[in-house]
Amino acid sequence: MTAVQAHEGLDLTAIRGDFPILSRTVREDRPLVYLDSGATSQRPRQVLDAERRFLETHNAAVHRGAHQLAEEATDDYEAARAKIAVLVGAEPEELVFTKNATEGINLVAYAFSNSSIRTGLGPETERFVLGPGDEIVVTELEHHANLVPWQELCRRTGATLRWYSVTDDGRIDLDSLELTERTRIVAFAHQSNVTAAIAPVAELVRRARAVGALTVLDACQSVPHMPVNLTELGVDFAAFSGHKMLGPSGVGVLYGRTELLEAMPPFLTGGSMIEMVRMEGSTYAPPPQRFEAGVPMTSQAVGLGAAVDYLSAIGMDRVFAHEQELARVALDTLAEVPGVRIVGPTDLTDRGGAVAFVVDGVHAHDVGQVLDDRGIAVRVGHHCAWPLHRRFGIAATVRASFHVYNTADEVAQLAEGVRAAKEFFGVA
Amino acid sequence: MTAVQAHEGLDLTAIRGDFPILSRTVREDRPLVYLDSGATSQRPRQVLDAERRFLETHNAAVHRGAHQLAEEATDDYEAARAKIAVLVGAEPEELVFTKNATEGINLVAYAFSNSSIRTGLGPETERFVLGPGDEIVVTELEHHANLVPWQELCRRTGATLRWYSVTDDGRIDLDSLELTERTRIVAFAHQSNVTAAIAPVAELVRRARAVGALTVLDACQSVPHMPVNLTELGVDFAAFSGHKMLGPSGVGVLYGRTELLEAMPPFLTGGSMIEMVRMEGSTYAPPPQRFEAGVPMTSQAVGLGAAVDYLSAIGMDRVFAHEQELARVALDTLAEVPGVRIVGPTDLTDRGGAVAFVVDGVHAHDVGQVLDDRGIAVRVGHHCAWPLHRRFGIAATVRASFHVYNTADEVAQLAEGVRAAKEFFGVA
Amino acid sequence: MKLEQMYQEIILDHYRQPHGAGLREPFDAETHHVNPTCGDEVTLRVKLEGDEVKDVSYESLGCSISQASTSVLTDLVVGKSVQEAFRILESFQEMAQSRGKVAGDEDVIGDGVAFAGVSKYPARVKCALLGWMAFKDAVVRVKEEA
Amino acid sequence: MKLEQMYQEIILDHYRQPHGAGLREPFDAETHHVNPTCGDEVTLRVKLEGDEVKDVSYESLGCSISQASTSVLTDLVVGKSVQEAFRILESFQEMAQSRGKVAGDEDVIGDGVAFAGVSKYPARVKCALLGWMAFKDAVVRVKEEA
Ligand SMILES: Cc1ncc(COP(=O)(O)O)c(C=O)c1O
Ligand SMILES: Cc1ncc(COP(=O)(O)O)c(C=O)c1O
Repeated sequence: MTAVQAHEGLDLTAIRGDFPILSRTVREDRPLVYLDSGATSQRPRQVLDAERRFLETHNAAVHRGAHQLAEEATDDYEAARAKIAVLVGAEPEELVFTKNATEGINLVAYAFSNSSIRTGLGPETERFVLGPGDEIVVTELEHHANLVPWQELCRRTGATLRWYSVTDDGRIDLDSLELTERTRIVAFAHQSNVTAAIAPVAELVRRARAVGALTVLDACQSVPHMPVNLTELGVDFAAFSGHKMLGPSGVGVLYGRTELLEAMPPFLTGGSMIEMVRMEGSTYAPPPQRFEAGVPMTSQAVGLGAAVDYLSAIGMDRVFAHEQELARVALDTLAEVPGVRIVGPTDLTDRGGAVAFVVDGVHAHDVGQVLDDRGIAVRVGHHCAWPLHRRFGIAATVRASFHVYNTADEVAQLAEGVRAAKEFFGVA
Repeated sequence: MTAVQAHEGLDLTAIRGDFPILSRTVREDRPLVYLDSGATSQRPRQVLDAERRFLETHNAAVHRGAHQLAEEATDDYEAARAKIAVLVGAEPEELVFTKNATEGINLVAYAFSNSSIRTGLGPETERFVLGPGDEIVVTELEHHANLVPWQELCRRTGATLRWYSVTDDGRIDLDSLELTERTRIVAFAHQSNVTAAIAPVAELVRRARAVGALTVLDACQSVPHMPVNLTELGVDFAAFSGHKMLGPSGVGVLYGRTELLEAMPPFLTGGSMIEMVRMEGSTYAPPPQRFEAGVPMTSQAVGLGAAVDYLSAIGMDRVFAHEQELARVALDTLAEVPGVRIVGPTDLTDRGGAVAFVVDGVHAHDVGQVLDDRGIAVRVGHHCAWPLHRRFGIAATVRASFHVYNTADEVAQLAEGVRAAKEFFGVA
Repeated sequence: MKLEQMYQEIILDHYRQPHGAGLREPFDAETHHVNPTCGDEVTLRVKLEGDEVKDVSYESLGCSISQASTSVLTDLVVGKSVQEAFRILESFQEMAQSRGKVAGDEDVIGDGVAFAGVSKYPARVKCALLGWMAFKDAVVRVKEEA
Repeated sequence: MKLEQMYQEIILDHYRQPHGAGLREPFDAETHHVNPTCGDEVTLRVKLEGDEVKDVSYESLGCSISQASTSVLTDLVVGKSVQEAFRILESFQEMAQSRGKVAGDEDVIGDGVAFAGVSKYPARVKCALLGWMAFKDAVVRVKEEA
């Protein structure tokens, strides 16, 4: 499969050869330098092939049919779940396939609001009831996907949203908030998609448990980039997306501890999630099926399984080391450009591989345009973390983010591009 | 692209050549006879290629990035929406991409329950408020996807579920229910996934409008199989899935009249659906973006666009004619097998191409097993329409369902297989 | 042709002439299980006497596999201790879920070994287990109530 | 290199020295528009006198394109009738959304033609229109209140 070197570094020639898109050019013959994997990653041939093979030989509706194709498709779909479970240190039945991480977080939020309307529900759902006086805690650095669903949950239940604020180097400020006995949920990003700061998960879980709150981990920027064992972390829920981890779009995963998933009422309802349906009312299947209504993203789950194989063959510890090295190059080279300010930690302690920055006198959009003109794809804007940007008094940053296929040389081009942008806009 | 014959029939050799899976064998060298397209259809090379081409050249996060790939990906994604809009006679902005039809129907149901909790909502959402005394009307032949979400909506709001019952030949019995001034929603399948009866949409819409109720059309079994113009039908909402129309899994479409989508509060919340986010609260983008939270099923939308191209090149009227012809063959040949009873209309008037039946003395599961042993893939069970089966006093039926790639010869094998099943189980 | 491997004669015999069918009094617990994919149902009653399974009676709506396996169940567990019955159940379940890998021990599960072929068809495993799970559930309920 | 096509000298001039910047009194309506993808914002005030656009004043936080285009806006619409201003707006918008297909009529949109290159970059079109949409919205509000 993936060729990796015997010793430390990755065999980037072999890896890059697996990603067809990386050999294209943009903007009149510039080789593509793709530094936007934090938004979405690219896919290796192995993932594309696995999906195609599935579609050309086994495709059928899963968990429904009794013919051979249906058996094979169901086996492949469940095998993918099992592979992902191994990657994140969970049991397969603790993983629900969703369309993306956003759906996963919303699923948890709706479990609470659906439970808060008591008609027709069993006592096992009582632990999810929220009302005025209850508190949901997030942080100021959250992606909108781990903020807006909680705002809306508060609207629907009367609970209050509170948040940890952010330190000057872009970390969660643990001193900024005390949880209370009324804190019911603590939701936070494992790694910020802007500052790349890695959260002190153990401490946050400890505090949440001390007051009996449930934890929701936004693992969108951790599972794709570092070894993660959800059981060891001790969180109650976690969500991540396939498209950020070399897998297909249209598939994500929600992790929930079995005991919780078993107690939760359904979210999306329809086929395949039922136990018994009458016109007068229905009962529901056990998890994870209870939360997978309708024909699911079958080939996409299979593709995600192949992405897990690909990453595992490299080793998540080596993926992390590689990205930290790229972050180091980015931080070092950008440090030499006057007027560049990093938003986030400038050393590598508890830090992943995305680097966000502003350039004095040149707006992020304009920096991005100059980089794009040189073939370098970065993201500019608030990266769906608007409150974090407000916290730093800025509208937009430039963010470079990486994956296994990026080289130190590509990253070094970033600083050159920033210099060119400054020159172009006459900011010496 | 697709080769079709100059005159009436489809060029099945050319069409079948487009579907790689159809040339495989099952159960020790039996050629695959795939008669389960009602559950999920197979995909032509053109769709697989379109998706792969997108992933190998343009893949990026849509509606977020400012670099060239992001522009191209956004263009492809929106071009797919525009193609689908042409197919179903709608405006692009009236179409929301969902993961499947089930999500689409749930989205509408949650728009009502979210509106029914009034805190923090504008007056435009008032038309979606439901409470005790209000009625939601469905039919007894609905797929669980168009039944359970309404049961749950009733649970959440206190509204009452009522339903049209079903005639002996498997059609909606229009005389079985009178709508009232309290009827707020009328939800029904365009074509039953079991009986294949086509609903009298115009009459149902007329009655709903007369009492001021909104209509929700489950178009899962119509859009893939016949010409459908949603604007002409006059329904308020409609939902269908990509995987049943030669497109990818993991993508579906919700249609909603602009005026309604504009007034609806969000369902899933997170990135890309916001206008402005502060810790204290957020405002939302106009539709369809408001309902597409998170990174969407990008390549799948592109694949669905290619499926629309494929179907349009054949012509939906010819697709329908072909499937009706296959239904005729199935009905004629099964009629000659003693003890076979069709569940659904036995003539072709207002009827699509699925044929469900029971065999006296042999359980559907056992019939299916014998068919599977001969390479014929059908679906057995209640096909997610359990109340319909109860209505006929049966637990399970055998269902054969078709698409453009099926031949009359394949369909004729069905009756032979049923004879073999009767013989095997000693039911002469 | 694999069909005969799956539908062994013993299965067809039990299917045509199910043992112990019908719902009988007296009973200690009644359960109702369904197979959500195909709608098959079984209503099953258990009568214990001390630790002995005194009677298992049932009414079922289902395919040959589910009917025959419930019939085999009654043959195997009636007259046995609860402990012994559960040992048989575990053995049968292990075989049924083994994807054809476990042949089943005839000394323990008797006619149950005929279902080894079924275990190769994952969609039918639930059929084979329908009555057994209803039985397990019923016994658990009796014990819980005691 | 396409960069110079997009960032024409005129644009950079307006960006470095925006015309009409700052929020002024008196005004009839104030609007606040944001670009949801990048967080850019503009607060814009309109003062009408009869049917004449008497003043447009604004405060904006944004990239060179959005700043320059708002600056060009004030040059073009202040002193014009509302009808004329809207005709200019439509013409500018048509060009901006044309994906490089409409060059823009210099007689109508003056310095606005410099933004023809921007129209080839769909992600930047919203930047070019930010101030214009805020202006449109503000005028509509004045009219509605009247
Ligand atoms: C009539 C009907 N409605 C709804 C659905 C649900 O579609 P999906 O499972 O793709 O959401 C189906 C197919 O399963 C169907 O046939
Ligand atoms: C930290 C974080 N959380 C949540 C998300 C949302 O993921 P998705 O859009 O795939 O649902 C993202 C990425 O967009 C992210 O970076």
